[in-house]
Amino acid sequence: MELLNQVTQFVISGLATGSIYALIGLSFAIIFNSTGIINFAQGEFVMLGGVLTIFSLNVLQLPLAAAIVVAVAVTTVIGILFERLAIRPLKNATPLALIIITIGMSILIRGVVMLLWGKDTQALPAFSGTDPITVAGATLLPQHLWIFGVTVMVIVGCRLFFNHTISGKAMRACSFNRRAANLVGISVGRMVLFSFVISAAVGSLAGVIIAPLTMTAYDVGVMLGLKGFCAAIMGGMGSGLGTVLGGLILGTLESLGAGLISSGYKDAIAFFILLLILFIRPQGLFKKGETERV
Amino acid sequence: MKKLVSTAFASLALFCMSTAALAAPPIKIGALFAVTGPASFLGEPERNTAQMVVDEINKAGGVKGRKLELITYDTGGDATKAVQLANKLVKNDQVVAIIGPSTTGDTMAVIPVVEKAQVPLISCSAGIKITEPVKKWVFKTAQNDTLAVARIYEQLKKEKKSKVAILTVSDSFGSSGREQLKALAKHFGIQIVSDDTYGPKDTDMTPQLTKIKSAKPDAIICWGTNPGPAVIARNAKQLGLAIPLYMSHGVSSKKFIELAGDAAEGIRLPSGKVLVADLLPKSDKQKGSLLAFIKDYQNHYRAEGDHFGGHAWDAMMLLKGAIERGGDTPAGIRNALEATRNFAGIGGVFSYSAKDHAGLTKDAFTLVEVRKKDWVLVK
Amino acid sequence: MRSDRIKFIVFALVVLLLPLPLSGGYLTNVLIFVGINGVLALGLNLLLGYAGQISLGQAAFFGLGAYGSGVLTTQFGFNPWVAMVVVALSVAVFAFALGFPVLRLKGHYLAMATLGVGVIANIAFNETVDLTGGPSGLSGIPNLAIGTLTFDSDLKNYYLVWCFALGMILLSLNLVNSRFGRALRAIHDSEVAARVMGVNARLMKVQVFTLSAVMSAIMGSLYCHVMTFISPTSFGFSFSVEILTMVVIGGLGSVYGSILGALLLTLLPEMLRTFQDYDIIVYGLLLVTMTIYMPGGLVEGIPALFRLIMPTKKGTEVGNA
Amino acid sequence: MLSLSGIGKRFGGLTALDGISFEVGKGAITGIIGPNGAGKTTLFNVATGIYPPSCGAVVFGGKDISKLPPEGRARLGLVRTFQNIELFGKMTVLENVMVGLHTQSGSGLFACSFRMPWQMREERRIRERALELLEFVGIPELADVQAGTLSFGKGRLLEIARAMALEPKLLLMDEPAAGLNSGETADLGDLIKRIRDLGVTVALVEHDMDLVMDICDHLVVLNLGTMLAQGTPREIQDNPAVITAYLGEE
Repeated sequence: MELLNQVTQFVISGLATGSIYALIGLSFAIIFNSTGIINFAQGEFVMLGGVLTIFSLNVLQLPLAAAIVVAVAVTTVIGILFERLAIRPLKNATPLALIIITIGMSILIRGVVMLLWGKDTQALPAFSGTDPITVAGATLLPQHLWIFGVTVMVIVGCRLFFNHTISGKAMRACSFNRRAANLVGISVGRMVLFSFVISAAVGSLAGVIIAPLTMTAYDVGVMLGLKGFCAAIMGGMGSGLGTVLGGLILGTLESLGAGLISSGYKDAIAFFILLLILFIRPQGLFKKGETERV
Repeated sequence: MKKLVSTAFASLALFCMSTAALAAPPIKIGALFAVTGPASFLGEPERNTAQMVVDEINKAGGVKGRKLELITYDTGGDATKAVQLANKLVKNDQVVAIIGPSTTGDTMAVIPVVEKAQVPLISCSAGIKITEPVKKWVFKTAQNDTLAVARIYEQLKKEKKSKVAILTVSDSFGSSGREQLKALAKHFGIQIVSDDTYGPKDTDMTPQLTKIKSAKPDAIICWGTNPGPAVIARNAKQLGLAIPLYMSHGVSSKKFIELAGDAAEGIRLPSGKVLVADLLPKSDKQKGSLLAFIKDYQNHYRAEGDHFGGHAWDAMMLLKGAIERGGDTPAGIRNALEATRNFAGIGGVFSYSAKDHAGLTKDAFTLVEVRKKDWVLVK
Repeated sequence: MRSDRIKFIVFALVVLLLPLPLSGGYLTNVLIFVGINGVLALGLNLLLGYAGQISLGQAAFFGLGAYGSGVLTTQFGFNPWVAMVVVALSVAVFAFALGFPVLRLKGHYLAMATLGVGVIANIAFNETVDLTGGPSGLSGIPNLAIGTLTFDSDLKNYYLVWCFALGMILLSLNLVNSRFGRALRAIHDSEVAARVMGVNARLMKVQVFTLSAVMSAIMGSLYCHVMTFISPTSFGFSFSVEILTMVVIGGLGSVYGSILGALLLTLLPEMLRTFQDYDIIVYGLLLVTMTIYMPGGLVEGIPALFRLIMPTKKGTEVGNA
Repeated sequence: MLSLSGIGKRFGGLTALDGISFEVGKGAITGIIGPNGAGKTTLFNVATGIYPPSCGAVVFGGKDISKLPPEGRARLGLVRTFQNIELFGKMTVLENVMVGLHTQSGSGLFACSFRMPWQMREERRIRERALELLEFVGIPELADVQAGTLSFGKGRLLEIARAMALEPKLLLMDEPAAGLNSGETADLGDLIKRIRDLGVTVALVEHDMDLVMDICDHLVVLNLGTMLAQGTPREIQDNPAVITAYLGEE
């Protein structure tokens, strides 16, 4: 009974952390799908969301809701600048060059934030208090419900956008075949920009809602970005349910690993299982195999 | 061409002589701090403090009429860089002494460099390995983790609590704490019923705490630096843990209370006296130094001087004393440092000797508790 | 062929004479690390620039070499040279076995898997406290020695490291201009066509992966004996990324490019120190602008820059006409 | 030489090949023809091991090679060229042929990096052999040109030289005349005949009927993934099914 209670807590905690990874994973997948870029600066969008909210709240003295809007909006603008200044000038860039560029941008963004707001960790007050909620013998915080809620909202939003709007369909078309998309009159450049906008918005939103739980500082983006990347890979780099499941699995694995096996090795356990998954299913957990055309 | 070179040399020599005539050249002191990177919470206040102390000393006319020049480099908490920069200080800048580095890892990495170059080093990091065994040229100001651990265990013993769970961060600060927690447990009759770690960037520690809960300890001791312990405090509250929670001196600043919020209430930790300087009795030897440090820091940086900045304050002041007594050569400074007795600084009262280059006793720590978002002394 | 040899000899002479004007100063020390980083970048370049396979876990093999040598010499009393050989062989076996499942993956999946290997290795360095000293590091590692000659000064270590580096550069140059190197480049261009030409692509990829791992491990061994202290933070994900950056900035598929990249990225923090706290921003900016304006890396970018600054006579004549 | 029996290949729900069986006779030139989408290239991909067949067996020189990877088949002497020319564009023309000589040499990682004497000898030998092969196809002057800059016609010749480097027993050519002008096509026909005269069996997929009729000894006709007919060019020309399904289109 004791063990069962414990495991429930592990799973619930894992799902909560996992949905954070899922959200970040989604923002990875959105850019990857329309551009083929693995954006190593994705974690910085997440960091910006948190840091900018705290700045708007504490320094600009805005109410919480307005602070969040400001933070997401500013991050989105940074996403646009990012695409215009660092991605667009490259013609025929190799994926590797793009990786290095995004690494450079991530260092740059981190550096600017560090100089502007210092290195201290800061906390955002919880949206709806900190009184724990008991679920099946395990406890959760109200903030976790916000995270679950926003994750579901973003998935539904993405699904509606990509399946039912012209822009969304155009972006999907780009991900299948850029040249063909261009031929039928889709401006690929604009779709790339669009993907950065959406991805920056989703990433920063993730940063905002997790800041009350995990706190934030100029350097939180690296680790969160890495975990989000894992989630996206596990889900086969799709911008849908696969990535979300990938994130939830990663979170749960970590939590179970920490609780039942060894807290020191929990990340190693998660990565080990990830490797096994990749070895058995090289195209990710939730993607059908493809035959290479010659 | 030849003529040009010789004229240049002559004028250079003349220039040197003339400046020497005007004033003695400043005494160069090197500093290595992890101003950026994961240990920047140590490096930044340390650098600020060291610069502040040097400015104050120079304003007051320097040491024996000579100004001090502080050359600070940022190691980023990276051992490779620390070694390169220590070499730079010794070989290019030709400093007479080095203060720092901020972390035990960086310090251990640069020890071979300073030992070989025969330049005294006053480390601002806590690891016990730094001064045990004693190295001829290496001193330190940060209190040994052993002392902090002993302070907590003493209190537990007094309250007749014997079963503890430890939760330490998996970096050099946490692992050093974990080592000492385990090593000293027997001596104090403490039994460690659960031994867990967490990563420095982890965002949720409920799995570890859930596991700890089932081990039913009398107290939980957490060894880490911000933000981990704040997350743990919040997670403990979320899980409704009614077990006393002890933190390390790694979070002994107001920042921790700010981050942990309500969850910080009732948490205890060993701290240097800087946190509770105004609560100290007048008889306390350190009170003067503490108040001076806090006032200066407030004036310079409009921020609260902390415990870590204190390490650099102690290092600079010890160095100043050594230069006054031993002169401006590395060997002279080293010998004078080793002869330092009863220097009341921020971290404690230092008495170095040939057998002890750490110089502190466990009185360096006081146990404090968070009550109503402020610190109170635990009696 | 001959010009390649002359190029190498000139390079080797520069390397061997370079410390003389520096007279054992601090730059000598930095150049030791340029040598180590250069070989690490070279190893990755063989894998990435020639065979076209990415790895984000190079720091793991570097760390295995360092910890292998460090632990064997301090805890088990091995002779450092014996330890180096034992470690290099063990890493070879490990990388070879690991290579088969890992190199079946492609593109970002391969990136992820190698990253995972790196993370797991780093956690292992951290957690096996009894062996490695954990996060507080492993100290007291002896210097290397030949007879009575102990490599305990910067100058001696410079020559030690660069002798290894020059040897590995020479071997790499031989390799890329041989049957093996041609097959690797063929795999990079078109794996299907290479296989149809009878190239066992999978085996060759695993072999070059192993080679790059062994090169990294040997550098790790040297690193630990030069530093005499190691801690896990030196072998993390960020260092893997730094090696990757050296390769790309230097020039993919160029042996000397890797050394140039390592030189630039190792010296850059030194040069940027004048910017003080702003160095991180300048560093990021440089990375971005260099990738945008020098897509072929330094090996192609520097000559292009020269042509831009000093246009050839022909160019001006045409301009006048 | 090469015998296909009951080859089937499906991509998802699409059946690209359905029960193809035929033999490629030793020493002859076999032509495989059929309209677009007949499955000719897919058949080559299955025969050379790029795709595994969904069913059926590939037997080469009396040995079942269905499970062998492409490099293994190449080593046995089953070599191909590609419809779109798959050259190693960043390498020189000579180096491309030298990659083709991969199976004719054996120096490994160790020998190559230490420049062992036997490796140096071998390197010289394959360099000379590669030049001979360039001579054979008639482009020796292009040896040091980067392969990616070649014209389509020259690229085709290089691809053939590279394939010949493997000393094939059977050479499969996927639309060798595609993209060539009539003069180049005529030269290609001669080249293929010269290859046959060296004792190499040739099978080609081709749309250029003049070329096919000129050089092939035997024809196989595919349509919509099934085999329609096979026989001598004359027989095929007279086959009513073929005329309606294929030649009739033109």
